[in-house]
Amino acid sequence: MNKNETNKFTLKIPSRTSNLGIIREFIQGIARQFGFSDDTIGEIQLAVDEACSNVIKHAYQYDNNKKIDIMVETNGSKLTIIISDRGKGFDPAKLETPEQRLQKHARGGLGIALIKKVMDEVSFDIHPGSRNEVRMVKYIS
Amino acid sequence: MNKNETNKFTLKIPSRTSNLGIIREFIQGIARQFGFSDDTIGEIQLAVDEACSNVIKHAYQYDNNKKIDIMVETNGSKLTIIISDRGKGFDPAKLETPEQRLQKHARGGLGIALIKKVMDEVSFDIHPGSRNEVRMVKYIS
Amino acid sequence: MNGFEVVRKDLEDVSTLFLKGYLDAHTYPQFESALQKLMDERRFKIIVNFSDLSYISSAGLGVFMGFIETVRENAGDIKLCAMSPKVFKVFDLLGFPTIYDIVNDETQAHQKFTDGSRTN
Amino acid sequence: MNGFEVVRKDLEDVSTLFLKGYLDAHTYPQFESALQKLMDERRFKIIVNFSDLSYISSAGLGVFMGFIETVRENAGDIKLCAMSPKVFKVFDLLGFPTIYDIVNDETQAHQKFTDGSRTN
Ligand SMILES: Nc1ncnc2c1ncn2[C@@H]1O[C@H](COP(=O)(O)OP(=O)(O)O)[C@@H](O)[C@H]1O
Ligand SMILES: Nc1ncnc2c1ncn2[C@@H]1O[C@H](COP(=O)(O)OP(=O)(O)O)[C@@H](O)[C@H]1O
Repeated sequence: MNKNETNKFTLKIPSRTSNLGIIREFIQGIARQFGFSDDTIGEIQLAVDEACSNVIKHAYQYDNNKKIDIMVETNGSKLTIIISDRGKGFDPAKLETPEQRLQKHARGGLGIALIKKVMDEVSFDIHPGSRNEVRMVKYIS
Repeated sequence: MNKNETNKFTLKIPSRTSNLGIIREFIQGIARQFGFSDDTIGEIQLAVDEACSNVIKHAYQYDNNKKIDIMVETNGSKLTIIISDRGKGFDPAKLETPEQRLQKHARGGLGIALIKKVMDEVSFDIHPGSRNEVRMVKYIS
Repeated sequence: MNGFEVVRKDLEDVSTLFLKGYLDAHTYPQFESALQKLMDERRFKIIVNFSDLSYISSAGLGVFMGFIETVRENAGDIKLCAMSPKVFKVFDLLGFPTIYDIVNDETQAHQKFTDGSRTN
Repeated sequence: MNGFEVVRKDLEDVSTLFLKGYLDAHTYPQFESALQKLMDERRFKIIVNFSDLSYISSAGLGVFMGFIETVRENAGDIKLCAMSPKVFKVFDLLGFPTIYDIVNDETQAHQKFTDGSRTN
């Protein structure tokens, strides 16, 4: 694969936790082909798993008939992933830190923190009801 | 995964031979989750690889900017895969048998024969220039 | 492939849960119910052995957060052991090592209960 | 992961090509050029060792079909050996065993050249 050529994949997949394994394998195939190390592939899989788990749980509240949209693009030294839903959205600025969650022994609330820790860039584009996106980037050295 | 629930995936992927490995991994994830044995997963991967190789080579003549559409659906005891392109199409009734090709020592011409041997059902829906589909089905026992 | 299994073994008042496979938003309820069963039986000295766990996401981490208070209020603890570097990293990224004892193997985990020590 | 490699070893007038990885529509040109090089050097006694080949599609099979005539016209042959059951199945489904010698290991492949025998 010529690294300087854009290679763009789009996957539409039913919003079900039983599909998380399939999503992780799909991401692994692309990330490996692009040349990431096994460690980094694991991080990217985790970030995508977390974002998709959020769509399944929060955006679509376990409604199996909804679809998750996953876009993966490799280009130059950069892997970009956009995961989007048409759910109610949320305010990413209002999340607690993992330290706050842990000290409270509160359940959950760690997914987005993990995504931010393992990816090089993370941003949100929230349009409740129409299109909510989490965009994440990982650079290859 | 509840086997009686339809689980339908669509993937759009650039028409490049370097993506065949990613396609095989994607198919593997779904087929394994559905419960096929490793042997059968290998057969399904092969059939999909052959159909996608044909799109890349014959439908799009190695034009990297084109996309292959892959639809995978699991439902009950059945995995259905449809691979489609918008190329020039062909007449599936006019293909030589692998025996004819082999006796002639002709290069190639074995892909569709392989697909037919490993899948339980194979059909074509050819509309040159607009949409050419190969549809293949594998049943799980 | 992306399956998950929990196997339990009791030794005196310590229960060990062996996790195997992939612990994610799909499989965490299995782990949760194994822990809930221990709560119901009032067994609060718990070791979780990760040696066969290939993958964990935050849904798996959340399970620990859901039980640790009850466990500790009952003079018990959850000791974590035998994590692969990949699994440890996820715990580490979120600061779990300051809250939980994470040790190399099961013997060390048992020792922690015998000594009655806790890192934090 | 889905990479491919060919390594060549010559022993007297027999050349062995070791295939490794995934032989498909992306990687077959590498195998083709290894065979073309043998043609250029007029080395027509060829063994292909599949022991490290994980995958083959019809693009890989086509390479054999493209060279076998030239090879045999020059009193040579291509002997195939050490295929995994998965790889053998692909050859078998298309009837290759009636046209090609496919044997268990390299020793048997060399033997075929020494004996001067051919199955078909
Ligand atoms: N796709 C989404 N749609 C709606 N809300 C979301 C989405 N993703 C995250 N959220 C909100 O952000 C919060 C934090 O998410 P996260 O850090 O992954 O933890 P958790 O999912 O365990 O609550 C969620 O509780 C939810 O309110
Ligand atoms: N998607 C397609 N678009 C156009 N022609 C196709 C397509 N798939 C197959 N064909 C035609 O069918 C023939 C036989 O295909 P196949 O059995 O896979 O062998 P090969 O690709 O090696 O020629 C091809 O040579 C081509 O002419």
